[in-house]
Amino acid sequence: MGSITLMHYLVLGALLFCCGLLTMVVKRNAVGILIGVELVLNAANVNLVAFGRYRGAGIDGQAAALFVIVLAAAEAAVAIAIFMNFYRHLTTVDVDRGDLLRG
Amino acid sequence: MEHGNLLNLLIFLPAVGAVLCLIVPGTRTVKVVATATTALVMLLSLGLFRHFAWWGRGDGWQEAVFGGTYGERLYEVTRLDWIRLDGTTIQYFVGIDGLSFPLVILTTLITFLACLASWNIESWKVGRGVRGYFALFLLLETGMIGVFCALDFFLFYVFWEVMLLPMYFLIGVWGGPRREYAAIKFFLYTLAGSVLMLVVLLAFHFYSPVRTFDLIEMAVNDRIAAVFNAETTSFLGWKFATAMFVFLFIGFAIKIPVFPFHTWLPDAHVEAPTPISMILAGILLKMGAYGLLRISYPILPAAAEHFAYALAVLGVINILYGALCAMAQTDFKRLVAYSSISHMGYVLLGIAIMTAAGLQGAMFQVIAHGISSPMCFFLVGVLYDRAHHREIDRFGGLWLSMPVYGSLATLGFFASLGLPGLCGFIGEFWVLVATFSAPFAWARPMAVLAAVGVVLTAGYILWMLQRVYLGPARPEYESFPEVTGREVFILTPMAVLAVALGILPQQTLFNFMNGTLEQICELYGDGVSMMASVAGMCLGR
Amino acid sequence: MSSLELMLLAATVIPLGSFLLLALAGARLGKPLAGWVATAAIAASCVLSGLVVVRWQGMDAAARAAARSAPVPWTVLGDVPLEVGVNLDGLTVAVFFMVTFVSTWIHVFSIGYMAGHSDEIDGRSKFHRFFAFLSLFCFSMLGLVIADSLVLTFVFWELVGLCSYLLIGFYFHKPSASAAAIKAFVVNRVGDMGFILGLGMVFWFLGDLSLAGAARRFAEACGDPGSALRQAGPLGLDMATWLGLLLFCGAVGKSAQFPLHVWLPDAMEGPTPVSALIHAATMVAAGVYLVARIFVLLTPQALLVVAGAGCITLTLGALVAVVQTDIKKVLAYSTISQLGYMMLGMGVGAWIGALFHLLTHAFFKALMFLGSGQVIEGCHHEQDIRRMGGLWRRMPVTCATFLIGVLAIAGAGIPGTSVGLGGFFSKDEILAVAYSRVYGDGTHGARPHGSAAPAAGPWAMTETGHRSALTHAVPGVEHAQASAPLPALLFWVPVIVAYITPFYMMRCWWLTFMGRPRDDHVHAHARESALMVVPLVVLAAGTLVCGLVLFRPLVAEVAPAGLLAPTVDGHELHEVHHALMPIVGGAFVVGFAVAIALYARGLSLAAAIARRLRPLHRLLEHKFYFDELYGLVLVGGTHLLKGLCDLFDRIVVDGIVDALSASTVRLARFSGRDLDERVVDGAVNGVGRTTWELGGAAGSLQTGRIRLYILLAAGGVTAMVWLALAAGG
Amino acid sequence: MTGSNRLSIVAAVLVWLARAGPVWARGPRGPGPADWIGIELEAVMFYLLGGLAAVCAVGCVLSSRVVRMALFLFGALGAVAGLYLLLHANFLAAIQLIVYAGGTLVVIIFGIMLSSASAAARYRARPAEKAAGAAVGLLLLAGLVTAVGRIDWSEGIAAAPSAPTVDGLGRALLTTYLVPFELSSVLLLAVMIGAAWLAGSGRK
Repeated sequence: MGSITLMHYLVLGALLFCCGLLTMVVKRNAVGILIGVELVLNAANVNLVAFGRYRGAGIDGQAAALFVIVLAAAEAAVAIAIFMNFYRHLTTVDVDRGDLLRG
Repeated sequence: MEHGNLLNLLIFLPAVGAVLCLIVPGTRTVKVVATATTALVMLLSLGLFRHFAWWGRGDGWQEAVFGGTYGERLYEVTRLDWIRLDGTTIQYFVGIDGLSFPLVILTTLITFLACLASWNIESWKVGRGVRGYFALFLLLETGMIGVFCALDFFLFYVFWEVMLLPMYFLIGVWGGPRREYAAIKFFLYTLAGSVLMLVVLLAFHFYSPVRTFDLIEMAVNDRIAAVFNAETTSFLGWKFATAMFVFLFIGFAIKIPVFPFHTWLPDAHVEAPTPISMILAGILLKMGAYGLLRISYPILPAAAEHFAYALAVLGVINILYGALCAMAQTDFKRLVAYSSISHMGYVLLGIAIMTAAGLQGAMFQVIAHGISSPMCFFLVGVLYDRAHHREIDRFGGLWLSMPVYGSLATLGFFASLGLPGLCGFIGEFWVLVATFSAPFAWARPMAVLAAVGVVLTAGYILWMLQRVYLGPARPEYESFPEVTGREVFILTPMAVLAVALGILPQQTLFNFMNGTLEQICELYGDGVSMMASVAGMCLGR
Repeated sequence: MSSLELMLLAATVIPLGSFLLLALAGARLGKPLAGWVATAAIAASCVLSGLVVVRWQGMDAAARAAARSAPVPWTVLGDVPLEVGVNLDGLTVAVFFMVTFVSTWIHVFSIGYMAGHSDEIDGRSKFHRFFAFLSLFCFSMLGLVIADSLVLTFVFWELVGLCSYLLIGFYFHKPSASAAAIKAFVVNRVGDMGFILGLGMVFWFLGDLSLAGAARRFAEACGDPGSALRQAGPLGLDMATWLGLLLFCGAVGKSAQFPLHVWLPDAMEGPTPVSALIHAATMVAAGVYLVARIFVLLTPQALLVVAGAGCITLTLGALVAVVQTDIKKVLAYSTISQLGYMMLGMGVGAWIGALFHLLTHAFFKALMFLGSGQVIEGCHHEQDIRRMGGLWRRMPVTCATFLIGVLAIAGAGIPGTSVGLGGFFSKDEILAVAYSRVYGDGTHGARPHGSAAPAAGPWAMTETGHRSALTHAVPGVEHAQASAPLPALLFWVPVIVAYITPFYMMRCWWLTFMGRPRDDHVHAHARESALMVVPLVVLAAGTLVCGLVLFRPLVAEVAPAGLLAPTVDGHELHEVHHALMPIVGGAFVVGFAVAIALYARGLSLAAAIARRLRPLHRLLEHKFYFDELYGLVLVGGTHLLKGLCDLFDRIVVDGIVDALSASTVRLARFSGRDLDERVVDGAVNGVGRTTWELGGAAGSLQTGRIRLYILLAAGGVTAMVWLALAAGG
Repeated sequence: MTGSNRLSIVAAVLVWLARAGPVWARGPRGPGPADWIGIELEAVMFYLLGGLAAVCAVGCVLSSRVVRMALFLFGALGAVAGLYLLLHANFLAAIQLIVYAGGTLVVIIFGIMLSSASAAARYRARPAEKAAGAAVGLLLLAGLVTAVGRIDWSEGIAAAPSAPTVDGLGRALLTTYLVPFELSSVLLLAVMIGAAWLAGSGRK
């Protein structure tokens, strides 16, 4: 166990990111997709804060992360509202059924 | 050149209204907002009269309207630097003169009436949003007023495109069964014209010794004229002026529309909802003629003279071909659409012969058709709202069951037919007489052929009237409700104007625009001197 | 404006007010009242114009000239100002009075007639609509009479046509009525097409569209040998002739001259008072009135054409009238024939005679049409004279007044004296002038017009000016023609027709009123209506006295002076009239006698003759097959053309667009080289189709599934990451 | 629901840590066992928390029931909050827990419960999709890790420790980031209204 460097955090961020992405791709449940998005955002946050810590950006990284959290919360609220609507219209949470926009 | 902000208000107020339409709650509120916006714009546009009418100018009226040379008497001018390119500046340059003033008034009026005509949008059974419709509708008005006010070529082009897109959606989303086909056809035709116009826009800019997009300056600057009209200036192997004129002409011909480029119009009209047809026929078609008179003819007079014959031939073809096609239609709206093609032929013919009388006739026809054709389309729409079909042969005897409607329809269609005392007459008559006396040897046969159109027009309109309004009453239409107050309210201004224009052409129109038209005629230079010599020879002086 | 002009103007505008009132509130006024409003309006006009006539008679030439004021500007055509004003002269005054007077009584008649005829449609009363149209017609007609510029004339000319259209098609629930209305309007439009082109020529060559100005410039231009008007035009006629001929086209349409006469008989589909007012008395005379107004713009060749058209028309009309059995059709064809006489009169230079005939004809033809209306109304819409007969018992007043009309049209009078009815003077005057033009010494052309020639007014041109203009302008052939005798046919054909006219009129009268009733049903119900009898009596009285007493001097004084064709007047009239007496004086007696002999014993004798002359009879019965010919060639041709245009539009124009697009797509798949060529060719829809198809291909990716989108985006990012890594070494 | 218990314990620990501040960051920093221990502890904590986050994230991917996914997410979020503590961002850590665990996650749970009829239903992606997703995800991960690995990150190691960041963050939000801060408040308002309208608009 050497000392922890920025790289560790970045790798962890990448892992979280990929997991979030995969969650979005393989889940047919709308909530699953939302969860994936949250994961992706968290991955980004980890990177932001880590960069702030290790690259002397000081408080900026944290501030950015803070905004991301705020946006994520907002996004979650809207997404759940959309999801409720979706469910009400199609009585399912299967996003594959929501293909009205197909070309 | 008098500065003012009224035009900016007219151009952007509808855009503000469009945004409002998107955010206010309730469909009824949306309608109220849209109607109030168009009404406000119309009332504001009446303020433009103070520059042109004798009561606004007092003693200076004569000079204000008829004096000066082209581009000297501009009103409500706003001139701001917009985009800086190297060597030149694209300007936000708007203003009106006698050429655009009647068209702006026409635009605001017809838009207002069309907006009122949209109030029954729920009954169109298209199942699409009210909000988007009115927002696009107001955006369209911004584009249209902008086109008529813009004096910078680039700005003109921008507004031209701004107008195109809402129209595409209004036809394509709120239209009839074949709306996608019609909308795509409209869009591609017009886009093709736009592309050619863009080529001209760039060519003008790069060939001009003075880097400018200013339409007035391009017309009056001798250095520019010398380069543009020189034999040696060539564009991809063609003579520059010739190539530019042809490109521009195709762009505008699509809009007018001129014979080989006309097939989008019937389709677009048939599929478009009634108010959009009103705007399409009443205003959009006029942009082609306006563009010719604002851009092609002042800037490229020599090429215009070179092509006068071709244009006149196309005009005559339009007149006869449109009339004959109209006669063959069984769809009421298609018939009116083809009659528009026929009537716009007079406009093209009047412009092509390059005389003051011809221009007067053409512009009068533009405005007169801008009043009579929306009226006709609305009359068709009134019928369609009740019968839900437009087959001419399935109607009959409607004057019996709907006497008020029948009377208004008779008035409208006779105005379109060109009955003296109504607006359609002056334009046709002026163009025919002017063509007959034009300084070209081929003008006489053209006039004779065009005069045949007078008979054909009477033929198809009366035949249509007979099949739809006259004849024995049919039981299925017995119960048709008479026109409603709203419909009468929409028809009345057009009916009154149709009569007023026919009886007092000078006071209602010629007083405002003849000055500018004469200035444009002066720009023709060679053409005018030739005409003077021929006329002098004819009169034995 | 002088008070006289104001009075005429007011008299013109009053019916317009009545029209507006009836159009807006007619339904509320109700049945008899709406009619009385219109009648009151036209009666007021009549009173006003009567006052004008009285005052006019009391003025001397200088006062008359002073009463005419300058026109006011209306608008500008090019740089030619168009002005409007009242064309105040004797002709205007006379025709104006005639129109208002006849109209007033026809209005009165209509109230009675339409009471039973306007409610047929659907239970909705169109009574007020009828009178609204009638008022509009009066306005237009009066406007046409007082118009002092060619453009204004044309405006009212068309409005009159519109009213005619509306009134012919009044019973528009009947397909035949609306078809007749269209026919009338379109045929008139054909003539108007020429009229418009004529106006174009006036604008081009003369640069002045007022009647007076055009006449002045015409004289000037003809005086200039280098003038463009003197250039040869198509068909070997010079431009000046073409100018006149094109203007004359309008008159051909409106006055139902050959070859545009086909609309008038069909126009009888309208209510009978309309036939009386519009299609007999006033509107159809407008063509003759126009020719009178543009007389100074007509060259000798043009006048020859006018005379020829008139001659053909009068023959045609009379011949067809002989075999007609519909009482209104007989009258219609007799109208055509009489209009032919007027045109002939104009053509041979009997300017006064023609207008005189116009005025007298208006009275007696209106009278006869109203009489026929009375008969039709009384006999329950029976119009076939073969089913009438013996009606004099039931309708004595109608019978008597109708007879007066018949006598007048036949030109009855006591030869050798000045005792006679309208046609006796007017028709014979036309024949007299024709005679003198054919067999005269040719000096008439140079003869000054005599005492009646006025020095004032727009029509006054110095005699030398005009004559020198012609001699200079028309050297050689034309000058010779101007004074050369006219073809003898132009005299003999009308003379022969003058024998036919009394025949068919007497035939009509006899079959209707005399003999034994041939249809008991019709006869039993026949009755006269009091309201409708009054106008008959008044118009009969007018026919008896007014023609000669009032109108001829009024007209005569404005006759264009120094015409190349002589105008026989005053003293000279009697001379030639007497000379012609052996030829035409007894025509009416002969015609009447033959008709009575033929029809005294009913229809059998005539039927026998008709069987014997079957081909001729059929030819006449089918009106020389004009309708069939026009229907086949013109209407059919237009329909064919229209169909071709439509097919062209659908198949060729749209087809090219669509085909280009289709082939673009096909070739685009096929080969890039072809694609290039086609795109350069530039098919609008081709581009569109290609775009569409590309979009369609891309659209298959557009599954609407959000997960797939995410996967694709992620895949794209992955690819980019690896690309960046590869690029970075 | 063992997962949830475990996670809640971790969360409690983290909250305590956040309140107390990182132990290894207290006091003057100098060479000595404490530093070593601190560094060691940091590494231990990182691997612990990072591993937890990674495990939870992978659990999110693999679990097929949405309720479990939500709990895994909760775990991941908590672990990330711990990482924030490691990174001296204690305020952020608290916010992470409060906003996510207290807000977002509750919202998600509500969403799951409101669509309860089908919440239990398992919609399985097709194997091909899974394979494609896995391929893309792994490739991307590999790419990212390779990219990260290319660079020597050791240079700027461990910037000077700072005081608890709440103060600085607050100042920054009201000075440097004032505009975004205000904008985000507007955004939140709009989202509040919009979400309420969206959620309600389906009911007529």
